[in-house]
Amino acid sequence: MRKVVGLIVLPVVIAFLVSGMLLLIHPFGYPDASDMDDYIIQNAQEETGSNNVVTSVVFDYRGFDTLGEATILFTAVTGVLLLLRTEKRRREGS
Amino acid sequence: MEHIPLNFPFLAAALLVGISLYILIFKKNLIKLIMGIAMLAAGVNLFLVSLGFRAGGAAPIYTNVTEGPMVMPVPQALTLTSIVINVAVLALMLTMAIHIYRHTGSLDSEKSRKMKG
Amino acid sequence: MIESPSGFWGPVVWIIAAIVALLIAYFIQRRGEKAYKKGVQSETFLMGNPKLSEGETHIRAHNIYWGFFEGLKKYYVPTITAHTGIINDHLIWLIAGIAIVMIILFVAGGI
Amino acid sequence: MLSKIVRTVTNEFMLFIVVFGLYIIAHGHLTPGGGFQGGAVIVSGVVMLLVAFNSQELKKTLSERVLSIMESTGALIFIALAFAGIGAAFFYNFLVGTPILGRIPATGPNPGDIWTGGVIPLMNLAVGLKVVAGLSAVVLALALFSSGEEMEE
Amino acid sequence: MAALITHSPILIIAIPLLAAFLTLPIGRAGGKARNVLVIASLAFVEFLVIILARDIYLNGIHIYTLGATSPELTLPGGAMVPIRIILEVDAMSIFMGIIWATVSLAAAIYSLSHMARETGQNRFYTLLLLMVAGCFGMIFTGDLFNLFVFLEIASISGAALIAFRTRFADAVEGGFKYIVISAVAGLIFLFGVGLLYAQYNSLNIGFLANAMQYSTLDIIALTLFLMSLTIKTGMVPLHMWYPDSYTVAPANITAMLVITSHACMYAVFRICFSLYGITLDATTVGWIIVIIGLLTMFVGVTMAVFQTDVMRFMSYHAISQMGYMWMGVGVGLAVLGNPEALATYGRDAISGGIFHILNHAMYKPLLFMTAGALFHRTGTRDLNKMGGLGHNMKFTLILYIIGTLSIAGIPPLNGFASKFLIYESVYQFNPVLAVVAMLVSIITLASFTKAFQSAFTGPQLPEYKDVKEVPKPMLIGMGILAAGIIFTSIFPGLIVERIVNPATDALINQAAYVNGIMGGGMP
Repeated sequence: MRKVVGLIVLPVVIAFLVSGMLLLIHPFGYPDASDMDDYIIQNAQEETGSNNVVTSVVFDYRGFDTLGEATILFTAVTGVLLLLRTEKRRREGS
Repeated sequence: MEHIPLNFPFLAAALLVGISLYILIFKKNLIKLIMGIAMLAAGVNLFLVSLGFRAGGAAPIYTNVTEGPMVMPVPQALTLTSIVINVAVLALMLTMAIHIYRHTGSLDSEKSRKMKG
Repeated sequence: MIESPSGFWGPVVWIIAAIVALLIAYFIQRRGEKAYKKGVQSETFLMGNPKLSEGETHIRAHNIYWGFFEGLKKYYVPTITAHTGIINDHLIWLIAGIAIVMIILFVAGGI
Repeated sequence: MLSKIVRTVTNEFMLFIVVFGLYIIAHGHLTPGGGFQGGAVIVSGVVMLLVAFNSQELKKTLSERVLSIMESTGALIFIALAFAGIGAAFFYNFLVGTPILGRIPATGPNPGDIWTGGVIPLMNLAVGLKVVAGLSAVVLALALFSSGEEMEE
Repeated sequence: MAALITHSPILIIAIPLLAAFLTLPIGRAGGKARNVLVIASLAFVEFLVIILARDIYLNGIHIYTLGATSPELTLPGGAMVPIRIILEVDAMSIFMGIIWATVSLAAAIYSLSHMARETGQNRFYTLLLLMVAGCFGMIFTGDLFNLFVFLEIASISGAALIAFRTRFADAVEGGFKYIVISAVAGLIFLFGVGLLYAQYNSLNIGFLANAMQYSTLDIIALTLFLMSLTIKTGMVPLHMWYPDSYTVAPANITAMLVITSHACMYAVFRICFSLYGITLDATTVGWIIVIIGLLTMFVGVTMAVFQTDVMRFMSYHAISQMGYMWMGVGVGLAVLGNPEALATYGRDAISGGIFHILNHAMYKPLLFMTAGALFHRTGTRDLNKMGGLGHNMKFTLILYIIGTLSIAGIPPLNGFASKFLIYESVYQFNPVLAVVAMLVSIITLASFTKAFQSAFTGPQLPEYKDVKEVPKPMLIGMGILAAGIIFTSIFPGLIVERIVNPATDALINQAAYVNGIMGGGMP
């Protein structure tokens, strides 16, 4: 059952993705629109004082994403340490 | 049609996604499943980062760069974020897989499940 | 008070109506049998068999709506079978959903 | 625990790895790199230590409690820097144009100046601290747990 | 005060984050200090949400540009594109925000004693606060990639919390299922974001809505968005992981996870109405949502009837209730292109669906919490093993009855008010839908009667002779939600008029949402 459904469904999704990637999207290296990125490339040095435009995007223009990203790392570390804790109750219970 | 040969990075991203979907459906080992998710992440990241490429562009860093077009910086930032997110997710998934193995003695998604219905 | 295309809903109105209805029911109930004796009617009577202990008279959850389940077996058996609880199957449904919705949207969009 | 040669070489290499990682963190606003990348480089050194020595040995110097507090500190510095700009808006780069780290480089290609970028270098350091502490804690915890070692609450 | 209102969108997200980072260091000092910190920060967030809500209902959409020289400056000089991340809080967002602030406060108070016997509490509260922040971020953001980031924060913290009781094998299994589904859904969502970025070079919802062409790539992206977000809300047939995960989590976390799935539902609405809006093939998408909503309702409730695990039983009911919201909003979406039908019944249908979110967000966490109270005292989730608990747990019994009557749509409780709106408006769209919805409501009542009968009534069982009422903080947590239910029941008109209808209008009025971003160039 799983194999049959999977083999019917998977080609459909892959066909959509591949055709989209080959025929519909802009040619590789020639983006359709680049207003936001052009603005950032031109103004990043002036506005943030950073030579590395990617860093200025990461920490200034989209700094909130980076805060979220750092939070995710924090979440995962907390989660891992939480799950790997020793549960004292387990031994008392059994 | 003339731009088909140029789109290989996108095609590669789509194929990576496709392969990882195959893994997610057919591989029952939980570690393989986690590897499938890592691969899906790789596909998506490849797609994102190749969106920003401009033909002949240099890296968007002004330190000692030669004059000329620069590739788009935002997709690179997005990819960086996405990579870190995936590291976090993978760490948590592996932890849970270890626990599942401790409890059930199996990493098979069919044998290790307790709940159904 | 909520207005809707064909009526309205006001909880205060409803509560007043419910109180009136309860009062009417109470008056009807008061006109009933005067010689009611407490205790005898509510005793368990099991055809003369010995009375069960307290824990045994409690109907457990699994037995409730057993007939409903039995009657709809044709619906329930395949539905429960579909809930395998295997993570791969959950992901198959997702990918199948993507495929189906994509096809529907493309057909409807006329592309 | 691996052989003495491996341990010695690891110890020696650790210094270089840490220095390289710190360089990548500190120059995040001038050259490719940043807090995450540099942090990952340093964590690779920690993983190397973990392979060369074993997890119990490493636990004596790097306890999870310390790592956990280091990570919280990094996160707090980061969010405090973001909060500090709230006079204009959250995440406002309030140090640009001020004497501290606030120099503005010449527009266009230039050799690079370390005292630029406003809060960006500081954020890089905070994130670097956080990544080092966080990922080391994860790696260490997984290693300890797999070897059946008790973990502190 | 004015500055507080201006900055409140970001403070609502950042204060739980700050508190989460502080929880571990402070928790080392002592449990009391940590509990005070958690409750105080959540109470402060609740306060901020309320003042922000008041401002939004008076002055309209609230924009916050992160890192700009002024929060209202969405388009910096010379640019026609929003460069920075923008938080856009309109009536719909703040509607979800009010729900989330209240429920998370109630859940945190509840967990003070529900979790008192567990180890690892510092990290538990850290993750709880992170989940609060993540969900607020999802609700308030006006940026697609930011939405993805916060979706992941909510997912990861949620997964770790589901697996909190690692001593049970099924808890870890539930957490694993949740994180796998979330990770795959998140990555698929990100692929869709990439497709939109490729065409329009922006990530801002308002800007994208303005530029939207509904090209073929946009359709693919829409599908990816829809499916990746609906799997997280537990829409049939993508619901199968949902009961597995929600059953095993601690009850207070399940209560919060319900709202997390509502936040994903909010994201779907945001994408359908605000991002695609007028360009969307609304009839097709609306009908897809309606039909899946119908399935969700029916399959959810029929699967719930025979469950004997009390949390699992309620999880299936949560799925089933989601169907009502999908159906209400789906009907509204299906007639979005038809102003006449929209005015006669479409708007009411959306209002009903959104009102049902509010009601469901109060009674379902309440019911999950009463199930948690049963687990707290009996140590089992199995209804077969329970009985006669009503003798000793009178307050829990009363709260359970309030929740049950509300979920079953018995007048005069609030569940009826929203279902009434949905039935009436959906009936005009297609009578069959309303009939099925009523049938589902009846089965809901029947199955909750079963749980009531087997857990609370009957003779006092010998093994539960010494069961006591749950501690006060748990009762307070549940009481907050019960009070909300009773308030909404008595004043449904007020709630619909003041809170729900503005949210509905904010969804329908795409132009106002776009204008919030694109009109904010020169302050």
